[in-house]
Amino acid sequence: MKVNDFAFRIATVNGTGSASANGLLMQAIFRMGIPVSGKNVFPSNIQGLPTWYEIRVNHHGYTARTPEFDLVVAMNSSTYDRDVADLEPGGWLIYDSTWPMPKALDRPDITTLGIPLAGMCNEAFEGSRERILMKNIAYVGALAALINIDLGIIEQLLEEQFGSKKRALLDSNYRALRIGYDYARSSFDCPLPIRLEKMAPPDDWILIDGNTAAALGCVYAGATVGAWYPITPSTSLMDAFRGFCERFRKDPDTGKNRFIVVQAEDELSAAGIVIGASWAGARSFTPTSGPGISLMSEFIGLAYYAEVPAVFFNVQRTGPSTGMPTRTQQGDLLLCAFASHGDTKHPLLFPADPHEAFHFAVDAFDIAERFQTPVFVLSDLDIGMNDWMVRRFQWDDARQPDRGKVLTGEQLDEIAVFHRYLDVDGDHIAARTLPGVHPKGAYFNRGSGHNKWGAYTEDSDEYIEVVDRLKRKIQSVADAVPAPVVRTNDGATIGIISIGGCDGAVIEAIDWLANRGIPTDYMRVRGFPFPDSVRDFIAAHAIVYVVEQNRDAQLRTLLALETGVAVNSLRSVCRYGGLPMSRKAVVDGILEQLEHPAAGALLADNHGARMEVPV
Amino acid sequence: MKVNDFAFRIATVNGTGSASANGLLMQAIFRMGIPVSGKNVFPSNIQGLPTWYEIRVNHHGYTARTPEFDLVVAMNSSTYDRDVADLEPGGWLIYDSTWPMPKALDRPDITTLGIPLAGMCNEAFEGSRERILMKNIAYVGALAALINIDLGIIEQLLEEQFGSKKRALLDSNYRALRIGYDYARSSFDCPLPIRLEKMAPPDDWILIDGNTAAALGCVYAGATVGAWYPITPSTSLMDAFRGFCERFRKDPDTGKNRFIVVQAEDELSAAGIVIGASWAGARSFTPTSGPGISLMSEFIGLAYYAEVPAVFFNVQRTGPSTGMPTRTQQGDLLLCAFASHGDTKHPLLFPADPHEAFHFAVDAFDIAERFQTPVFVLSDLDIGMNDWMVRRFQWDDARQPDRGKVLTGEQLDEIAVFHRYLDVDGDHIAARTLPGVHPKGAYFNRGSGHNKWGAYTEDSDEYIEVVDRLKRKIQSVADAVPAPVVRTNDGATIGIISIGGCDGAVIEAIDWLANRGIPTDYMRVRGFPFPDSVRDFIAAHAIVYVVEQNRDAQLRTLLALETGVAVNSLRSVCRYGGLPMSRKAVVDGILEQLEHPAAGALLADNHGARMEVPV
Amino acid sequence: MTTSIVKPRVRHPGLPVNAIGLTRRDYEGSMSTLCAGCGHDSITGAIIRAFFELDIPPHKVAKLSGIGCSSKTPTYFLREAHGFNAVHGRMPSIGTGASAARRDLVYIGVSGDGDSLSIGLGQFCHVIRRNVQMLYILENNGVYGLTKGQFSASADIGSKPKRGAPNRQAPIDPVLLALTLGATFIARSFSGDKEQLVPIIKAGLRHRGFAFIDVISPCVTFNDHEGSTKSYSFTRNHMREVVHADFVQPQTEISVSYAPGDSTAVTMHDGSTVTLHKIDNDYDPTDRDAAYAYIRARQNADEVTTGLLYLGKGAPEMHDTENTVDTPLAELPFDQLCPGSIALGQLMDRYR
Amino acid sequence: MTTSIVKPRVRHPGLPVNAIGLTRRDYEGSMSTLCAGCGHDSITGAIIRAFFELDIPPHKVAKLSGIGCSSKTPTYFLREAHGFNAVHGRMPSIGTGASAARRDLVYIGVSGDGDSLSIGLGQFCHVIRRNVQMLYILENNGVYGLTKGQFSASADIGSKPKRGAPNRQAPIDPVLLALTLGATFIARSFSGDKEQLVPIIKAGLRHRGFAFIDVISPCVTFNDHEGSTKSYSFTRNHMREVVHADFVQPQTEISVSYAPGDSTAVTMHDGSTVTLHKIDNDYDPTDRDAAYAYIRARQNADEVTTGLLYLGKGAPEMHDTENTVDTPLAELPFDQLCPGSIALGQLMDRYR
Ligand SMILES: Cc1ncc(C[n+]2csc(CCOP(=O)(O)OP(=O)(O)O)c2C)c(N)n1
Ligand SMILES: Cc1ncc(C[n+]2csc(CCOP(=O)(O)OP(=O)(O)O)c2C)c(N)n1
Ligand code: SF4
Ligand code: SF4
Ligand SMILES: [Mg+2]
Ligand SMILES: [Mg+2]
Repeated sequence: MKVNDFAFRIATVNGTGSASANGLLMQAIFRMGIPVSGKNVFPSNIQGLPTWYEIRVNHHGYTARTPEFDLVVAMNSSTYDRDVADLEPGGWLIYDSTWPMPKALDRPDITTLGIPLAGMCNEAFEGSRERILMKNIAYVGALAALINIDLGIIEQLLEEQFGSKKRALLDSNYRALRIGYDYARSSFDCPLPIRLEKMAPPDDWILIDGNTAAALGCVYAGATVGAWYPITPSTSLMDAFRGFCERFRKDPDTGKNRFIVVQAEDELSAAGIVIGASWAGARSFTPTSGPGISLMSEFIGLAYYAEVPAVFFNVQRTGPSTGMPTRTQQGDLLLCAFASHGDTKHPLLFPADPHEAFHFAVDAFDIAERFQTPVFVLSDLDIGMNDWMVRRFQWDDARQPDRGKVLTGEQLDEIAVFHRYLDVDGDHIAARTLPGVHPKGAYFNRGSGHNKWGAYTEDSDEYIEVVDRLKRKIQSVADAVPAPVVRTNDGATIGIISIGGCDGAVIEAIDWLANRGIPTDYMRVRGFPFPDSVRDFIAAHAIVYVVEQNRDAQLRTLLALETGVAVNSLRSVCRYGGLPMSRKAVVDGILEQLEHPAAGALLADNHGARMEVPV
Repeated sequence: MKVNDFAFRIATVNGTGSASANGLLMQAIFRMGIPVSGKNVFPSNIQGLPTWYEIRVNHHGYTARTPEFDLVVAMNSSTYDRDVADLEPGGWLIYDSTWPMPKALDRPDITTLGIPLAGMCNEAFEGSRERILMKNIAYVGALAALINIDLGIIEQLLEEQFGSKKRALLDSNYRALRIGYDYARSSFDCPLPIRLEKMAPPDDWILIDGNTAAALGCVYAGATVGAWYPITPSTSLMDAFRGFCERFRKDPDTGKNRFIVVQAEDELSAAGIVIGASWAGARSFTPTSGPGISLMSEFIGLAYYAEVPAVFFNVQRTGPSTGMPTRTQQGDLLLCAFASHGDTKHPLLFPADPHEAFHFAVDAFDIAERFQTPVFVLSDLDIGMNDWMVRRFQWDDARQPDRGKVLTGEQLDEIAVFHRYLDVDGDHIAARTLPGVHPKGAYFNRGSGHNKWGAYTEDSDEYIEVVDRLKRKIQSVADAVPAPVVRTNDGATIGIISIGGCDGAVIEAIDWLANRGIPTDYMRVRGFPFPDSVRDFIAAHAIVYVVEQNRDAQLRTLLALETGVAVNSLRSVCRYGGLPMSRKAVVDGILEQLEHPAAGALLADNHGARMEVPV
Repeated sequence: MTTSIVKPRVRHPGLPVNAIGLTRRDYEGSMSTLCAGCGHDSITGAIIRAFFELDIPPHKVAKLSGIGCSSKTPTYFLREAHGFNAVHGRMPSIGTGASAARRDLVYIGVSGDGDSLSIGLGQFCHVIRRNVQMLYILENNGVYGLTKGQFSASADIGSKPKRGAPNRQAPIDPVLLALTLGATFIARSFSGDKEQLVPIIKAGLRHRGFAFIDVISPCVTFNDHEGSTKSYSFTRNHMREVVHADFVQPQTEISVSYAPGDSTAVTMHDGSTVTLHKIDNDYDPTDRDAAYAYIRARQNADEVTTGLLYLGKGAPEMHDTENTVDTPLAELPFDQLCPGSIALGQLMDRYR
Repeated sequence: MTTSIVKPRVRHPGLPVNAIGLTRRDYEGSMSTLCAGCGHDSITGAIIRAFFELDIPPHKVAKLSGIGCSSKTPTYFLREAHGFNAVHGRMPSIGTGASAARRDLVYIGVSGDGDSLSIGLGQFCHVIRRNVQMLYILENNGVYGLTKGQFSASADIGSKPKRGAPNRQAPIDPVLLALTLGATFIARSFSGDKEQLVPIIKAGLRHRGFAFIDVISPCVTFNDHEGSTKSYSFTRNHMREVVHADFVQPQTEISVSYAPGDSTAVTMHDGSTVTLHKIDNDYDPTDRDAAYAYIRARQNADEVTTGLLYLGKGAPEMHDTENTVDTPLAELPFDQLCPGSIALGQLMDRYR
């Protein structure tokens, strides 16, 4: 029996309303206090193509994606084959038995449960639209019975969603829920051996996606100017920002906005708007994805060389070019680190989940303004668009934004003359001024050659003097980015370095390996340029694996360049098919390269959604 | 006495016609059979700012730029100070003595020669325009007397330039030449100890700039579609291409063009035009510089992933952003190697001079079409815009273009069905088809996810299968790019790796060091990805220096990533002030890091334009 | 999974064939993956019919598009034609390059209002200016469909989104833009009016130089609601056809005939004829400035003027301007391109 | 060497001072590095005079430009104003962002025909559509000056280059474009006519919303020769002023007065007045479509229509559309921006 430790997948057609039904399932399980994760695997299309929703529950809190499932709800005939294939031996398959069971679905080693969802809903409801929608709620009801989800909680959630305003809709939902629930109860012996049981209510946990979290971070950082051009999977970040601002940023007296969101005509323009606004003194940002960063490259170089703060959220998607816009990857590390022509280098932040997405968003503005340079928050589709169970965000009311060196009118009054690029304090950072403040503050911001006085130059020495300072300045950011997180295991000689959304899968892999006698240490880097502790971690381990989600081991490349170790001395585990990293992938990647007597046996044993931890 | 071994600089104001006078000097010396180089150091401006022209002669053929000069012609009062400063002790300074000599010019350890150029020309000529122009020819005449340039050759060149059509102009030039010449002869004892003496006529040498050479390469490669957006220092490449095509690409019967040059509205469009034309089967290219590549980034990723050939000439200039557009640098190596978001990698070619610019231009098209991928020819302002003395270009009439795998109508007739991305031959390269040829050849070219059949996909395995092949394909280019050039010295334990336009300075440095008991081996890489011989060279040397013209040691980075050696195990010599590399810079950079008893003494001795080689 | 579902290609003996022996089916592509009812699918249908009726060999056509729901449609027609799905907003440059290389093909570009009027506006204007030989269809729904319904630059002032405030920014009207930039074939139509659309597409394919058709194409999922000015109902109620085009193949007799004064017959460069039948007699589809003024006036009266709105004297297309040879550049033999060693030798002498 | 030569700032007691006690000198910048005789320098002079006469504190101004000879000019005026030299063609987005952050400043953008009509065309059109509060001056010489004289998109058909074939592509006329895109302040002038230019610049600086001035500004080095349609002589001979603008400060009495019918006085949002004196009585500078038709007609007669060509009712500028607070966003105190810990706690409850 598997209690609170299994995974299931729901296969539907996109644009049929299954998304909200699946969200309902997720949230209900979450309210039961059970650690849960949901991965939405959807097409780059609006209606009619296959889409999947994968839910994993694990009482220990291991909620990384698993590639195998104990139960599948197969609502989409066009994907029957692969849906059946991904089912674990002994698993359960639920299909719509309104029609006779198709050959594709029969597999000897699984249990197939037919539920006439369409049939029952066609009887119970009027109109094709409602019938289609309610079919989704009906399978939610069936699942409630089969895996023992608290029906009361689901009804409570529907109540909260539709409230009294949409009474009729609420009733339909209740009925559909019951239809599925009752049919399952009466036809199968519920609950199945894979089932849920309430756990302690998780008061300090929330369920939220990374784009919403990052948007909230922008609000708390005091960002007032948002510019963007829509692109999957970053779009919901700006939607959320606008939403929060409507709530928190209205002038109580006039009802006017204390923010502005400009939908630019393209990404080049969005970058220009952010740079223009930051230059003028507002905290400004743009959410985008890979193609957007490519288009912003020229402007990024300007911000780097003219030293204008700017915050870019790159919610990464799969592949070069248009690639697979609705799949996840960590493929823009190199691009963002060295974006634009000439010698450049940019600070990067790597959140691992929505919780960090919130906090790093806030940090990004401080770093960008303190160091007067573009900063990239590298999120991805998995973090940005999927709901994650994370701790509540905290805010310290004492926290003030670090605006960096910005001379006030008073300060300008006192100094004899202002020079934009003069390193007065010897910390590689020159003070800047804002337009409209003081006649003495005036300078000409330019991407063409300039000397430390801020004047145009074509002189070698004057040019070198400025770019050498820039190099030192960016290097000094290493101590300002979030420090790496380290987890050690006694007797570990193997080190693992990873990044961002791989975290859950790596932690699970580490524990899995530890339980089997292979202890490893783990460092998750959270910012670039890397602090010295990264070099030390590498030096301290005989074998170091770098786990990441791209083809060319881009994190490994950055590690080798920054720490000076030979790139080949770091072993690489890369997964880049567009789906979130799994424990299986990490363990496979490690064992395949490991000289260890048990490696082979363990490899064979590494599968399944379960994750027992010996007590 | 220095015969055929010295350097001099002419300081003028831009837009006053000095450029042609300086070119005249260069060409005259070249015709005397003396190895010579000229570096034009001009402002990003059209008229009125300081500009310099530096000429170096060396009978051994060492013609890299030198930072110090034996003689200076100071025609621009606004730069008197630095012009005097850069003069070697014991050197000669020529100034316009129409006005009393300014304080700025007097320096005890040099000889100052005043020539009333303006005065004499105002007397001899009418109208300010002609007077200004002739002043330049007058100093050419004076120099002819002072350093012993063959007057006949100069007159011959003027004759060739103006011919009989512009008789009047020719006469003025003759007269101006004489004015300067006679004045110098009568006032100083000519020639000076630094002087020229005819050498054997260099029949197989020519004087040409790299942009012209690359343009000619495009013509010989059979390129028919050129698209561009003007940008310094690449502009003259397309001007030259058009010029050659007017000459070689006219249909004799109709007078119509066998080429098309599209002046695009920007670089994004230029890239699109090149990709569209290449996709349709024409050899197509675009010349640009750093900012252009940044803007083309998104399109480059499309060409990489959809496997469309495309040739990009990046005539590099100084700095991130607009930087110093009229200065040289090798700062776009990383950008071009990994341009665009996601996992990408692109072949690069590194010509060292106009001769290679011609041949590599031709090779670039073969590589782009054979491997169906974007290829970058990384030239720079120094190679592209300055006149270089190089061997005549050769063409083998047996050479046919390598169009790669392009299925003909006949081939398509025979095969059952065509799949765009199927690796039939196992060489990682799939055959392509051209539009308009055959119904069976049709496929949909896209930057979105596609499988080996050429169909749209969002499936992990199908996606991975294609990008894994791409990775192998680009790696296999290593054996197709021009092989590195190696020069060895007996007993050398030090290796030097360099690139492109650094060549002359490095060779001179190597000989200079060898003459002083420090033998070194030298490898010049000419293409990326690097062949194995590069790794071997590094492995074979206890100490390896990497000499390049950018701040962040970008070549060293690529070497470390490709060969797997630790980046810090390679010593770096970087110069990035925007002026061409000099022997002095290379030697300084090496000695400063060299553990060698004589290092200090040699460092002190390393200056001057001269380069004696003990016989 | 591969989402471009390939249709089985079965020859139905019953189906009518055109002059080159192909059936309408032969002009289809893979199954559409757009939303049921999307205007774009109707336009695809019109395109298929136009090519079929013009007897154009599919493989002599190049289909181009950018990114967006609209830009997906080239996969849904002309299975046997090469297609190029460019990056977002950059299809015009791909078309320019392809046409530069192979002037012998028939080029059709399909784009959306976001693709052409936002990120791609610069390229759209310049491909008009360059007068590249192609038919350019803008499937205009006032929103970014593929990114789920944000307003595009063609959204009208006051048009309501599904949620949130009405648009307050002035729309960019591609027809007025094309008139201002000197295009010589400019039309506006509606995805819901095949009778109007098909002949215009045929005429556009036969036009010498750049031909532009702005087709109002409602987005049923994000912009077909009450209050939207790009919905089916709004367009039906506010569109006003001023000229109806009839397209007649070279061979065929001009059958249709109207009362003189009401109609003008224009002969295209391939000998075919477009008969412009005026529904509003005040309208002169051959006078650029009059057309502009008329359209603006109707706009101020909340009307959407449709039809083949302007047909001008053929300005030189790109290859005329550039004086290129008639043979497609991509087909010139190498020996006509490479000057050879002797010429090189002579050239080298000039650099001494 | 530093090539922006700083002029010595000496107060000449004799020099006239304006209402805020500054002399004309205080509105100058560093010495120009443009070619002697370049039209752009005259425009710089006109800008200096306009700001001086409007008594605008230089440090309350933001100067923006792209890349090009024209785009260098902001260094030559208003030494005490912040300047932003953007990348090529992208000044409009910088202006949009700056204005979004600080609506209290006076924005002046200077660009060239290459910067605005080639690489920057998309941004140019969209800053008009967004109606960002700024004065945008396009210094139009028909060529790319800084890259040595290639034709730009504003080159007229038949205009001859110094070498090579005449241009054959239709020009992009920024004035017609602005009219089509809904700009509310549109003018054309000539660098050689300060009397016309200065009042237009003043009016533009006082206009609410986006103000556009296309200034023909000959490039003496690459496009001032016989046969060029952007030369001094051609412009002088073919320009035709249709409306002359007089600008009057709020305080001052409207001194000038014309025979009724010939002139209209328009009050700007700051209370100042622009008197539009019609030189051609048929011209109505307040009727967008009439203006368009008139300009086109004159164009067909080879004439360049100049003056304050269109002055429309103020459409909502970006901040009106977006309903932003009056205080510049960049000046809002943090406590008005950060909701704080309690609000966060309440918000977190909604994600359970
Ligand atoms: C560089 C880039 N930016 C953004 C996107 C995301 N994107 C895809 S389609 C689209 C807009 C499509 O709108 P439209 O052209 O009107 O086509 P429709 O879907 O409405 O038919 C956007 C913004 C992208 N693919 N590439
Ligand atoms: C991305 C980019 N491409 C090209 C250039 C080169 N460039 C500099 S100025 C210019 C054109 C300037 O023309 P215009 O805007 O008309 O200004 P003008 O010099 O004529 O006043 C070009 C193409 C550049 N600086 N950046
Ligand atoms: S979203 Fe709109 S535009 Fe896209 S397919 Fe659906 S209906 Fe058509
Ligand atoms: S090149 Fe032309 S535009 Fe540039 S400064 Fe000289 S005259 Fe002016
Ligand atoms: Mg659209
Ligand atoms: Mg210009």
